[in-house]
Amino acid sequence: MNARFGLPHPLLSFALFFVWLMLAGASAGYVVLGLLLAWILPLVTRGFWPDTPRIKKPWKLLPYTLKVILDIIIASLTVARLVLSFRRKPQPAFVCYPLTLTDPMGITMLASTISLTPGTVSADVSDDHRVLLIHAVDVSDDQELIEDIHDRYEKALLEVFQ
Amino acid sequence: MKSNTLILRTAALAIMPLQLMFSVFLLLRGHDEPGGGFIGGLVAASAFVLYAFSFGVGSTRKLLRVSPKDLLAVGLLFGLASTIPSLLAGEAMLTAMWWQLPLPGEGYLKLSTVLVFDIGVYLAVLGTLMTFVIGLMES
Amino acid sequence: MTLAIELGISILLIIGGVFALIGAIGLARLPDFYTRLHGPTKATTIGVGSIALASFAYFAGANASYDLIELLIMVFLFMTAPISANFLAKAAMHLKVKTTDNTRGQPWDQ
Amino acid sequence: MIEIALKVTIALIALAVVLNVYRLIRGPDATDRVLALDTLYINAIALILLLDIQLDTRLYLESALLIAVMGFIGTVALAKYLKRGSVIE
Repeated sequence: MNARFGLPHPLLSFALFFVWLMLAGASAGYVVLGLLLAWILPLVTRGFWPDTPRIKKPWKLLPYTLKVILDIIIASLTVARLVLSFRRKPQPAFVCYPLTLTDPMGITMLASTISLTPGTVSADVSDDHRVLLIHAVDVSDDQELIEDIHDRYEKALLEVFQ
Repeated sequence: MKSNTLILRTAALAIMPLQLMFSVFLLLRGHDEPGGGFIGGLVAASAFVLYAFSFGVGSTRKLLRVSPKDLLAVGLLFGLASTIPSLLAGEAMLTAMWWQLPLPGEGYLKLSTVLVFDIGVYLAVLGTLMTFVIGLMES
Repeated sequence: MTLAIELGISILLIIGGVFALIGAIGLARLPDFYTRLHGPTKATTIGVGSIALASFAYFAGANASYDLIELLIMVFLFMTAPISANFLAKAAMHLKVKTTDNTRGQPWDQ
Repeated sequence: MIEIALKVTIALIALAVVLNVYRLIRGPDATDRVLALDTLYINAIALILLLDIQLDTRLYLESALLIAVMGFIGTVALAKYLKRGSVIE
């Protein structure tokens, strides 16, 4: 495809077009305009994004998203129980999580997932992008938490990005 | 201090195009519903501000391509240009003029001097805010 | 609107309100900043998400208008909430905000 | 039925806002206050959505999205300010 006028980020273009339809509705003029914008915006801003996301298998994101949505609902219930239980004091902890993902987009998605799922908020990424600092609100075994996150989320994300 | 902004950078990648889309949407629906050039320009400026947070001032200047002051000037010119059709038609200045172009399918593409004026406001607001922000960054 | 849809919307609304309130209670009574961070990121986000869903269902059911802006609000909130939480945690670590006594592990300071 | 649910929800959110304001005033750290502000704007979005249902109009939806966009930028700017002492380096 022609490098100057092609689609530098087809996924981004698709997402933009979808968002435009969500905003404006599907009348004829707006659809044409949305297609134009979805084509032009990535083209104009291309080259200013140093780290282009490389999503290899986008279709694998769908089951992942569904799983995360389920976990978010469970997460809220966990937080609710924690907040409303007056008797027990929670046992917070900082946990260092060793990353196997290398893609920046993947790390960001993993961090966001961790923040939205039960009892954990990702606080920081180390400078060499190898370790993620997680604050867990109520955890008794660090190793168990690390393995849990690895099995539930990171494996699925590794499949998407590699 | 070079800080580690990996998460903000990738988030800005995802959020900024969304904001630009939203700003164009607000600009275009401004005729008879809430929205318009001013708030559209504000959202567009916020997108560039987010970019500036994560990538610094130099790349923001490059992303804008033109100096923000030029944007401001072009916006004012657009505002001025929107007065010309009504003057040519012998009406009072800034009287709204409307054209309707039939589209394939049903519906009309509504063109008006109001839209031109709105685009002017959009560019002027974007230019003003970016002049502020870039000035603050570089001071 | 049928009774089932009305019931569904009402339940979504109440769930949303309860979760938003739980987030606020968490913000008000948990012991230190890092634990307080958990309430707003999870409970409040899902509460508002639920209310947005209820609003979408209401307008779809009441006058069959399928604007998807509510869903966009939801997506946007779910995208941004973890990022603001991450940023606030970083700022707190930089300012060396106190943790509760029984916290295991150490925050970093980069 | 929706009307009752709506009133109850508005009351719940209002209570949540009061608790947020309590945290906003009480502090103790600047980050707590920023967190309280962050939660406040999210609750404001909820109130706008509820107002939309109450008045049976879709006029205010864009403003809800607008608050979401601007509030996020504001929180990021405040957090950056707390961390760095300046908003942009």
